[in-house]
Amino acid sequence: MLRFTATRLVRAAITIVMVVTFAFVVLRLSGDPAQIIMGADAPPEAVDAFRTAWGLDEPLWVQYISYFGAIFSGDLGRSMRDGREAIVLVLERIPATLALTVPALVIKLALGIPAGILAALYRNSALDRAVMMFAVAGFTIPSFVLGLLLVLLFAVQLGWLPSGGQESWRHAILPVITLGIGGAAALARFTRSAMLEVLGQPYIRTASAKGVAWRRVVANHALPNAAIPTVTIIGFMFGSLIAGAVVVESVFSWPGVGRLLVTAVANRDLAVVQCILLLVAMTMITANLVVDLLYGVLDPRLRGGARKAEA
Amino acid sequence: MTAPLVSLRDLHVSFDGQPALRGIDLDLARGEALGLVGESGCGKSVTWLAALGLLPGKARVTGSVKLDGQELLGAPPATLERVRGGRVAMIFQDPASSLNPVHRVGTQIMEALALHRGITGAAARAEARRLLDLVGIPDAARRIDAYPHEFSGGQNQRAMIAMALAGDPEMLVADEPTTALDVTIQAQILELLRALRRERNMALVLISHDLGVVADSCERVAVMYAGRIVEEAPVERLFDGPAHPYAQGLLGALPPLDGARRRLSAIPGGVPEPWAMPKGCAFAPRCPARMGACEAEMPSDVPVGPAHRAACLRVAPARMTAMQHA
Amino acid sequence: MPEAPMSEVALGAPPARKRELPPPLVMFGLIWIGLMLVVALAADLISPFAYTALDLRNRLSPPVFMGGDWLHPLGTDELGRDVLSRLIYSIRTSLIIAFGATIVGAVLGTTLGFLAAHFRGIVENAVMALVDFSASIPFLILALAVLAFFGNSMLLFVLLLGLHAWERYARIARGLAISASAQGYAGAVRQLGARPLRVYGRHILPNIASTLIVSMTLAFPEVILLESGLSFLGLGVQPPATSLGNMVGFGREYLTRAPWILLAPAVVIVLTTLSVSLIGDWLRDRLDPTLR
Amino acid sequence: MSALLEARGVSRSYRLRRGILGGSVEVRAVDHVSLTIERGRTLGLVGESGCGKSTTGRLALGLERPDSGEVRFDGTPMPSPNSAEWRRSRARMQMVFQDPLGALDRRLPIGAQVAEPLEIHGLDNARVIPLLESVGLRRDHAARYPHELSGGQRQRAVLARALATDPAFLVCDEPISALDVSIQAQVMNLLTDIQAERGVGMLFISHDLRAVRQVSHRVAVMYLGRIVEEGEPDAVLHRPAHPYSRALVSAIPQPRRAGARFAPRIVLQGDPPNPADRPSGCAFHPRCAFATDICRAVVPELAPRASDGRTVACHRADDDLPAEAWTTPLERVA
Repeated sequence: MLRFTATRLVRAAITIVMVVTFAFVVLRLSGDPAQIIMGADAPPEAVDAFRTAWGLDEPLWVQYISYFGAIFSGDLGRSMRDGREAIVLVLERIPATLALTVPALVIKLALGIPAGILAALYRNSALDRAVMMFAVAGFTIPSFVLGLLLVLLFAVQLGWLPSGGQESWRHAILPVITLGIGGAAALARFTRSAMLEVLGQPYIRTASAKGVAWRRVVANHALPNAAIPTVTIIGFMFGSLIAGAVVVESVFSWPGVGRLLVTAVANRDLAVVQCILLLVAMTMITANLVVDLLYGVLDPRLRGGARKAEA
Repeated sequence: MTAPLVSLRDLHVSFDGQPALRGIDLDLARGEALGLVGESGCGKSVTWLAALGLLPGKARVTGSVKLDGQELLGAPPATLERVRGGRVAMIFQDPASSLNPVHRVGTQIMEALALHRGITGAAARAEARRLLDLVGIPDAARRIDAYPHEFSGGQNQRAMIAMALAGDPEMLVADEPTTALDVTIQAQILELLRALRRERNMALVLISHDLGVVADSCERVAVMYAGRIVEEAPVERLFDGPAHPYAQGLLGALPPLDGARRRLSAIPGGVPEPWAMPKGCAFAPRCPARMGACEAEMPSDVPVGPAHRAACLRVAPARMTAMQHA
Repeated sequence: MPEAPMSEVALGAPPARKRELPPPLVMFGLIWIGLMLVVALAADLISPFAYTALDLRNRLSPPVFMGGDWLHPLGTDELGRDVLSRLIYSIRTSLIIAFGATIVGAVLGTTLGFLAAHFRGIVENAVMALVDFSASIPFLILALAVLAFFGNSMLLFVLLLGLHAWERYARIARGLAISASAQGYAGAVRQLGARPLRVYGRHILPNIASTLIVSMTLAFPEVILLESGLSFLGLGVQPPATSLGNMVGFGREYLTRAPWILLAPAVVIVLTTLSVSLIGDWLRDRLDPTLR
Repeated sequence: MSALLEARGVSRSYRLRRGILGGSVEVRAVDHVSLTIERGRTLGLVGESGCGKSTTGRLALGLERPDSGEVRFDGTPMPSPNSAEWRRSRARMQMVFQDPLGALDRRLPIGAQVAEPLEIHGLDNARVIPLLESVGLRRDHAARYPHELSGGQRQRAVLARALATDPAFLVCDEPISALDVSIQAQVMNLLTDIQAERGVGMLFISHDLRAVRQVSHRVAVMYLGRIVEEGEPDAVLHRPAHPYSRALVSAIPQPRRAGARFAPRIVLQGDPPNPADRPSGCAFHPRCAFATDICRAVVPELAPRASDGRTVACHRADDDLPAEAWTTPLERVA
């Protein structure tokens, strides 16, 4: 288990380095960072001063090293819009985003997993077809269309709920539903196929052959195995808690990280974009790491360390 | 003759309208070892999966399967669950994937103990350990907590056997139990099955494509071809005087271990596909002794000698006269 | 010398899979996609107006089924531009981008996958590290970052969307090529003395083509959704060019007064992605049951 | 005249990595193997899974390079894999695989695949039909696809492709183990026919001693990467010299006829050890009933033994070893 954990940690670290390198390369490729960060109409002396101050006149590898240093000390630059620290700007927005994504995640899990399991168990039944239709619809209707349709129905036509903004919990209902439905559909589809795969395995037949009742075969033999691949997609959903609502936040004018990102991209506010990119990547890498470790718990084959039987 | 432990009558199975079994009649006495031989797709595994109700839902099964006089086909699930693992246990070809990878080997054995013998807790653990020890797992006390992937192929098959023994069954169906294993490991497993059977007076059905394996461990053999039993005989009789041309062909195709090397008498062609089943004898197209009548109707079983029957139009009369002279 | 003549019972073909029509939903999908392709190809011919043409007297006029007239069957937008004409050109733009990006992704991924499979070692590790990297950032965020750093152009946009799902093709191509070389037909051909180009071009590629095509049909709707999502956010296709997501994004301002501006492209997006996924699922079941 | 194929002291190791951090373990797949294959003759190579017999086959064919030792084909050293010279040399040596369906391209008709080696080596591809007929396929099979043929027919097609360039050497890696019994006999007969007709030298790799006896002129037994015994098939089968060969022969399942007395069956204890963790001295010693201190310490060399000149790698080759010394799990069960 120790070696397994260590291997996963190293892999995560390598990916983090790659993400940071990516940000560095893209930032350098996209033009003169001093010019970009200072703005196009900054006086040349100021740009030069900035360059010296930030070490941009040093050789590239020195810059690369110091870039790492800066990032790991939390210095992610300042927003060119209002000059505040990018990291602070981003952190401020996180609670608002979580207020949408966490309840949505609950909906996804509570709806998607049981639906997928039941569809697999009652394969080709009316229930299965209904779940699959729901899954296909959830996949093919983009969130902005779904969101706008919900607005049209519940806000414009019926007038039950507000169409946007963040004043009360009622404002969160439509965006949470929009996010939850799509994810639940994807999860249902995935759970169903994982379950079908497991139900076709020889050990399921073995369990039946030793007289285990079907309900118990499902609960005790099929579900623990089907959980293993399903954890991946759930992990991805956790990893998307911060950045999974970009489009929906825009649809509902919800002041979260996603909307900040969209505005920053539109304004080419690079420090903010870079900050969000790194933050999201870290979250996702952490989630992947947790998934990997969970694999180790769920799947004894991955724990390693155990030796093959000796003669 | 006492009533058989299991008797199959006119067992038919089809998948999506294509026949897999085309009328199987077979009896098994208590404590008897029966070998079921045939090439892939002949229905030898399907027979027993069907008998225990383990085929997927799309399979259509008709006929009769009686265990001690009790009909199993169409029996309620609760009845079948008591029979499976309790009276009839089954082990499979690929031991590594037949054990659940996320549960410890001991736990999987204890599950069967709880179901069929009502033993739980520490007693179950002790019994599981005893069973693992019995099937020859070294250091059973420690290995009881191992996972299947920590066992070798041979050890996994031993664990499967221990699990099968947990319900103290009257009969064990072993479906190609050694096919995935190496020769020396195969010898170990066959030896173990033989010893266990002797000790417990347990009936054994050994399904195999390998005549040698069956000959080695069984008293009686049934040879299957294209969903039917074409010949059934005591082992020595089959090896000394196979009646059906297919059985003759199979024996002739087996390279000898001693004596002069001879050209093998290979059976030409291949097994007919389920969708292109000949109208008459399924073996007729490959048969060196076929005649017109073979292609017209399906031959029925003809007694060839004591406990020896074959489904062939050609050989029956000749063998019978030979018998009378003998 | 050989054995007695081979069996006269020819194996024959398996019961000829009845040449049945695809199920009705898939038929619908095929017809819809066919229609979309015709519309995209013949946009210049069938479009009643130029998509930028203003008709200031008929601003926000409703479509016929909401009381409008036949001059603008699907109504007009806030500048009096004909929604039908804009829809037709949007379909063209969105399809070009989606096709272009899907092909870019498939070619890139397959090539990298083959390189990894052929050279193994460092090349393979590098490719797999890139795959890991792709999996660690949600693609939408990555795309947004790139657009922020590099600005936007049509070519960049297509290439960028092409990066979506490249790792899927890379994984498939690498995995199948390795297994074909280790035990299977590719290894057999290699030891006949064939050069790599022959092994990959004549044997491996045709063999994995169906798997790749299925993956492409499954990725295609995702690309459409990404394109329309980014355009909806105003970060994809830039005016005066128009795309489906773009129309939804601009139409959103008139959600209460003129919902038709938004509904027409939304319906097209949903039906198109739906059709391609139905076709993709169907193809997968028929061609390659190994994919999930 | 030199032998057709000669391998001298060939070894091949793989590095097995244990994760990114874990060190790598060296697995000796083939350890100091020497073998000779004469023109028109067959050497049978027997052993259990993981004993290195397939790797030996790949080394003999030049598909892999040995870490040490040398393989000579027709007196000249084997060119290094994937070089132009290596590709040219493929015309003279070919391989037959275990799984014929996997070895054929399912998207090309049989005829095109049999023609492929001819195209690669710039030969006349009018030979395709006679080739098919020479392996017992019909002319019209050329237009069929692999999935339209039966298992036996597919293996015939693989053989036709292998024979297309008229090679002098054929490696058959478990060519019958995936086939049904009745088909196995067809393929074995075909192999002997081909050899009689074309004088091909063969390396026949199998775990099945019966099959090896049927087709081979000599047989070598492998255990954990080393050849432990070599000789005439009947000599090895009827009077195996190495304890492992004895166990292997004894494990062949066969009818126990009333009257006939067979030597008591030897049932080996335990599993073959992991190649990554090979025992010291003679690799077989943990499972051997006759192991002594020297067996645990010193690797026995393959050499002719004093009594009858049989080639065997065992410290106790010249001792009289009673079969009763083997214990079986039976005694533990009883």
